[in-house]
Amino acid sequence: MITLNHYLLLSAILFCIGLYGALSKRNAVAILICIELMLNAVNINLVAFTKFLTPEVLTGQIFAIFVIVVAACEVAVGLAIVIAIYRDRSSVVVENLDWLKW
Amino acid sequence: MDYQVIAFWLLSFITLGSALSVVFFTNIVHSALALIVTFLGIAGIYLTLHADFLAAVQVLVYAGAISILIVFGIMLITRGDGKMAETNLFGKYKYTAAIVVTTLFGVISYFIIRTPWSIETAALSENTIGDLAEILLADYVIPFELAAILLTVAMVGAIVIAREVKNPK
Amino acid sequence: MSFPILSSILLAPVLGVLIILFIPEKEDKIIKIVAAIATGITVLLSLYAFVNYDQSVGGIQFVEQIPWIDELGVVYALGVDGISLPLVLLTAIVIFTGVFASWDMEKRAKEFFVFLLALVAGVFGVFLTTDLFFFYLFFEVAVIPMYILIGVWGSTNKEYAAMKLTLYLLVGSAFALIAVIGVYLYTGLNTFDIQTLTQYTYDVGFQKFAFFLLMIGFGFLVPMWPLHTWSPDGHVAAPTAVSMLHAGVLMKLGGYGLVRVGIFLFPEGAKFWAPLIAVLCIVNVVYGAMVAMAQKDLKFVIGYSSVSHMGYVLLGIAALNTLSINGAVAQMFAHGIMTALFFALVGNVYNKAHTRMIADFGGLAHQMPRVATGFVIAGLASLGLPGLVNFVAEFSIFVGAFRVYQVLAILAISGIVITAVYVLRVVQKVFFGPRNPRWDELQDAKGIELVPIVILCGVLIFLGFFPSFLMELINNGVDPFVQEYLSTLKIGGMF
Amino acid sequence: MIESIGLNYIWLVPLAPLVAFILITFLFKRFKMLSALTAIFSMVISFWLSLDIVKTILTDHSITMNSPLEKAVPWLNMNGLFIEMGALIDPLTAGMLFVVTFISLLVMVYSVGYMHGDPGFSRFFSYLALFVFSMLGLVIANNYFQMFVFWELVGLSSYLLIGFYFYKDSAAQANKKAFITNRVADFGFMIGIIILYLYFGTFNFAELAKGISSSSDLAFLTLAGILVFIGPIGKSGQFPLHVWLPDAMEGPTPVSALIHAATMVAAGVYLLARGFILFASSTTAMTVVAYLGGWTALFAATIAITQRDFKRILAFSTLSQLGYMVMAIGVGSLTAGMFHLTTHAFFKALMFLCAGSVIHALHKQDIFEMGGVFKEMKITGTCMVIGGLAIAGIPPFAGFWSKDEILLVAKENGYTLLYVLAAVTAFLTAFYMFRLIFLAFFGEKRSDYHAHESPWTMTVPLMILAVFSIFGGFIGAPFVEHGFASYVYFGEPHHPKPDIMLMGSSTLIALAGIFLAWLVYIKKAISAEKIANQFAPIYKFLYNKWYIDELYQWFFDKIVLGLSALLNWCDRYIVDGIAHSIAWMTRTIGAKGRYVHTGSLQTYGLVIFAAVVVIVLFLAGPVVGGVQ
Repeated sequence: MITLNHYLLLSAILFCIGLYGALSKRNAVAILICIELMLNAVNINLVAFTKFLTPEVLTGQIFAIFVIVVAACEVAVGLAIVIAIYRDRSSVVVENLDWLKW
Repeated sequence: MDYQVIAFWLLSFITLGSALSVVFFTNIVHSALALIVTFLGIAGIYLTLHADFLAAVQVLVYAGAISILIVFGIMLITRGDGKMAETNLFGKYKYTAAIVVTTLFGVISYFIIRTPWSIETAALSENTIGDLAEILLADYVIPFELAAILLTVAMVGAIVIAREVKNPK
Repeated sequence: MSFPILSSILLAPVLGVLIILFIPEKEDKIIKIVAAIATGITVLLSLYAFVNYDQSVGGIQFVEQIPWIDELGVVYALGVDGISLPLVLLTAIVIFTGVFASWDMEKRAKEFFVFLLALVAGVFGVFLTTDLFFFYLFFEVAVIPMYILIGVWGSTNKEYAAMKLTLYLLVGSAFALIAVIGVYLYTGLNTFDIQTLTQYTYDVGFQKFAFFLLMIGFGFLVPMWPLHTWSPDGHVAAPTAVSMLHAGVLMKLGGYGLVRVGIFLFPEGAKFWAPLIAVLCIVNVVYGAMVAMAQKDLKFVIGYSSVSHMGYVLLGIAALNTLSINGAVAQMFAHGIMTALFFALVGNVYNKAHTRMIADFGGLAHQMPRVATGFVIAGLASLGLPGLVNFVAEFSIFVGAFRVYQVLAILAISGIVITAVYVLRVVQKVFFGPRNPRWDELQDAKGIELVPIVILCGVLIFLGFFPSFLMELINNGVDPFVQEYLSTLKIGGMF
Repeated sequence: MIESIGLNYIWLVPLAPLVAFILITFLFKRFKMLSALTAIFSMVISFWLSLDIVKTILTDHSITMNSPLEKAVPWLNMNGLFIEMGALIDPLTAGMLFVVTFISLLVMVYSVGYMHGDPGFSRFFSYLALFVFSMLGLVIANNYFQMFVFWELVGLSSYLLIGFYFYKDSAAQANKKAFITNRVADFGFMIGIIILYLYFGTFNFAELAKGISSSSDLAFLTLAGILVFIGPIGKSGQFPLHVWLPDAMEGPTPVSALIHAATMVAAGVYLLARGFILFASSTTAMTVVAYLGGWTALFAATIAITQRDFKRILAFSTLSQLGYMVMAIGVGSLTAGMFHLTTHAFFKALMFLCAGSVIHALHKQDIFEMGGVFKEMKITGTCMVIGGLAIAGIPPFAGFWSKDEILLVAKENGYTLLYVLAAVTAFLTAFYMFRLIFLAFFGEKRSDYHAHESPWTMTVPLMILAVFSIFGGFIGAPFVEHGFASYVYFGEPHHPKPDIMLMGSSTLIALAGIFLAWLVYIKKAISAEKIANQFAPIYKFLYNKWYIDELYQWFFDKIVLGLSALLNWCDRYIVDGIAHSIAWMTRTIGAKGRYVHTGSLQTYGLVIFAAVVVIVLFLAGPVVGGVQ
């Protein structure tokens, strides 16, 4: 029997993979991709909660839809920023993008 | 073993495997392709959770639109200098991040397991689209509209940011 | 509800700001006239309130209350009593004369008057409100324009002075804020109304703690030694009108806060800490006066003299009896008028001579007899000459303080000797002596420049001869409280 | 109730000059003669009212020292401080009113001539009016507070008038010095009246007198008495706060006559008389007063014999005479002190006005540059001689009677040392005064000058004062029935028996002084230079006024200014230094701490999530260990 815990652990693993990628990759686009992974992990959580905890109200799914919307926006803007940075610096290696300091 | 169990394990395996590939591939294009697989796997997971509409959305938006967007992005920012295999390397936090993430996972899973969830056994309706539509267009109509505005804003914003600066002065 | 006098006092400068915002920059004459009218209205209204305050009834009058944030119990509450009314009048007079003293302001005149009026609205708010929340809010409103006014329109090291002043005042207000929040949570009455909070009985330990915070917080403002160094620097750097307002009124916020919030809410705490204040204020008086003697810049002399004079206010507060607190409030009023006069005169000289160094001057009474007369009057007020209102205030403080701290009172009285020394030295070096041809070009004050000099001298002399107008009003505000809360307690506990 | 215009309109006495002051300052400044006339007219009013008061007191015996008439209005009423402004009328007040208004009137008339052509003519009269207002307010005061207020105001007028020639550096220095010295004294005076108020709960003289007579706290009364006495030490130029008075001669000469000889400086003596019961209640306080007065008398006289400046000699002589008065009060005779105050006011004002007349004509002040002035200025010279005879104490001139009475009471009350001091002083006084007269008015011209007699506005007051200097003493002479002593007294009227021996000896002493001066400066039997050379250290010591000014100057320059510079340094570098070092610490922490901000997104993310882990573990600690 597949329980809620299974889904939650799946989502946790996926989230951690995404987080690991976001924290360790050098390519800005790769980081964006990994953030998408994390958002998807969250969505799995939400949907699983709907199924197991509140089957009569679909709030979790609604949330997931909004997350998807926001994720779409985020990717669009994020990529735009990455492109702008690339145009300026000819590089998207995040370790070099440290002009925010001091 | 019913089909659900098999489907879950299979889909989990696909999703996590491709997710790991996303992270560990050193070619950014490969990573992007693996990402599509992950998205599709997640869509499958949704189906096991009776979220048919969401699964469809997942396929359309993520596997379809966002992946394409990302691939386009990669195309725009990657130099064609033949070193594609080095476009997606790890940075200096390869090991540190691994430790942090593993600990985090330990913490999360500990709490997941310890939490006594109050499971509702009632079944979801077979077709969620109708129910979703009712909620989305009644209770959540304002957030819904706001989401539309957000999308527009994001689109305009993306165009403004990404547009080539004609005259730097 | 009758005509909202106090709200009108508060809003007149705000209205002035709004009108000035819509006047084009180059119409600076009109801007100044608007500012003068706005502040003139406050003078008239506060005079009206001053005259119509019913002393036989006493207490807080002209009350206006509008609930503001129900959840927190914040009420927009205005009202004046014998303590705040003189200070409201003081503020009105000082700002009104200050506008005239900055009549020749040409650099960004529009912004200058906008900030000046915003500042004064904050100051009025502090004196007018009877709600602790608004008290704090208005206080902060007053600080920020001050920073900009000094930083932009100042002279001599202005950025440093502006920064120093703002940081000191904000640190001070942070202490006060802790106390305010502490009181709110401690009482749990869900109100910031000072009257209500006054009647609450606090635990002695809490009183000591809260009064200590307020003492430090308001001590920054007063300024109490050794928290005083922002004030001479600030005075010196600020443009004339701001110096007037700053030394004349802003420093009084500290004394007022200490009386209205500190002593009224925490009489036991005040008793406990009073000896410390008394000792520090003697340092203020004597040390401030001695340091003033060593200054070479006219404005620094006045700046340190303010430190010295505010020491008397603290002494009055520390002695905790009716007479001494009366004296302290009166001294705040008197010092405000006197120091505003000083700064108006020095500003006048500086505008024309472009120097303030005492050594550069000499025999200025030949070229500027009116300024010299004004300066002598201000100087005499400063050294506490009878016939000027400062004397009555200081004398009350001395008599009141002598009951409690004999030795300290004697030291404080010695301050009047030292004050005489440095004031007369300055007068002699700047205004007396042979004619100095270098300054033959200087024009004496005339026309509109005379307005502040005449008004301020007039107030000093009038109230000096008829102090009962002022003192009996103050007594009316202070005495009932002292009778109820302070008379039965004994000072001390610290030493 | 006695019907008398003077008593009913007593408030007008000080207010008339105040009104004149206001009118001159705000309206008549441009019209010189109008200003002078306004001031003089106001003085005439005050003088006439004062005369009426004196007349009432002389004819109607219901107002005596022990049953004064008091009028007062509340001025300030707070919890813990009740102050009245009022008038206390008794023979003491009346006499003082008469002296002040009379001499003020004469000096004002004189000034019309003396100040003629001065650009500050109107200003001068407005200041004079202000002074007279303050002085009269002081005289009629019925309480210590009012006395203190006007005490300070006369100080202010004195400040303004000494600095009248503010363009002279010396004048600007002198008025500062005068004010500050008086401030030091007022410091003590103020503490004195504050402790009196706190002890007895009133400032009122009559109520205080009641309280003091029933009080037995001798230590307190002594302390209060001495503190209050510090006031007169400053105002009446007693040692060691006498230094301002000689310098005050920088003011115009009529001012010196009015303020720094006849009236204001005598205010200290008046205060001692007014508050006599306080001093009388403590033997210690009285002894201090008496010896300080006696010492000042001698001390100032020793300086006077070496000075060269016409006005300064007179100033030191004023100090010396004030010492007499204070001593008289100290030995217990209010009558003698006030009597001497009155006669001194006449003859000293006379001498100063003579000095003014001479200076006006010669534009010189050094007596060694004069000589033979008598030939050109007969009236002035005669008046000066009359004044000299009066101060030296030659009968029947005014000074003789009053000085004699002081000597008499000193001897009677057993102060032998003081008696000797006073006698020596009398000898010195006669000597230096006639040294002045002989050097300035007689002998040959010692420098080039053109003298001429002064205009009538100046000589008429001189002649009037000369008459008073001759006959003024008879009001208190021992053979006069119902004289001064039967009106102005403390407790019971006391008529000292005339002592012929004493009178004779003091006359002899005075004559000896005059004779010595004649020998040295006219006959030149004894060479002054030779003596000066022989006793060079002493001469220099005296000439430099015992180096007291230098001592004060040193104290001020080195100690006070040094301390102030030191404190200023402390303020800049220690108090501010601490503030700056706090700022420096903050800035340094910030400067070092900013390296934490690498700017790398991933570092931040890593830290955030690591922190999340730590915080969760930290918070979850109890839950993990405990029950679910």
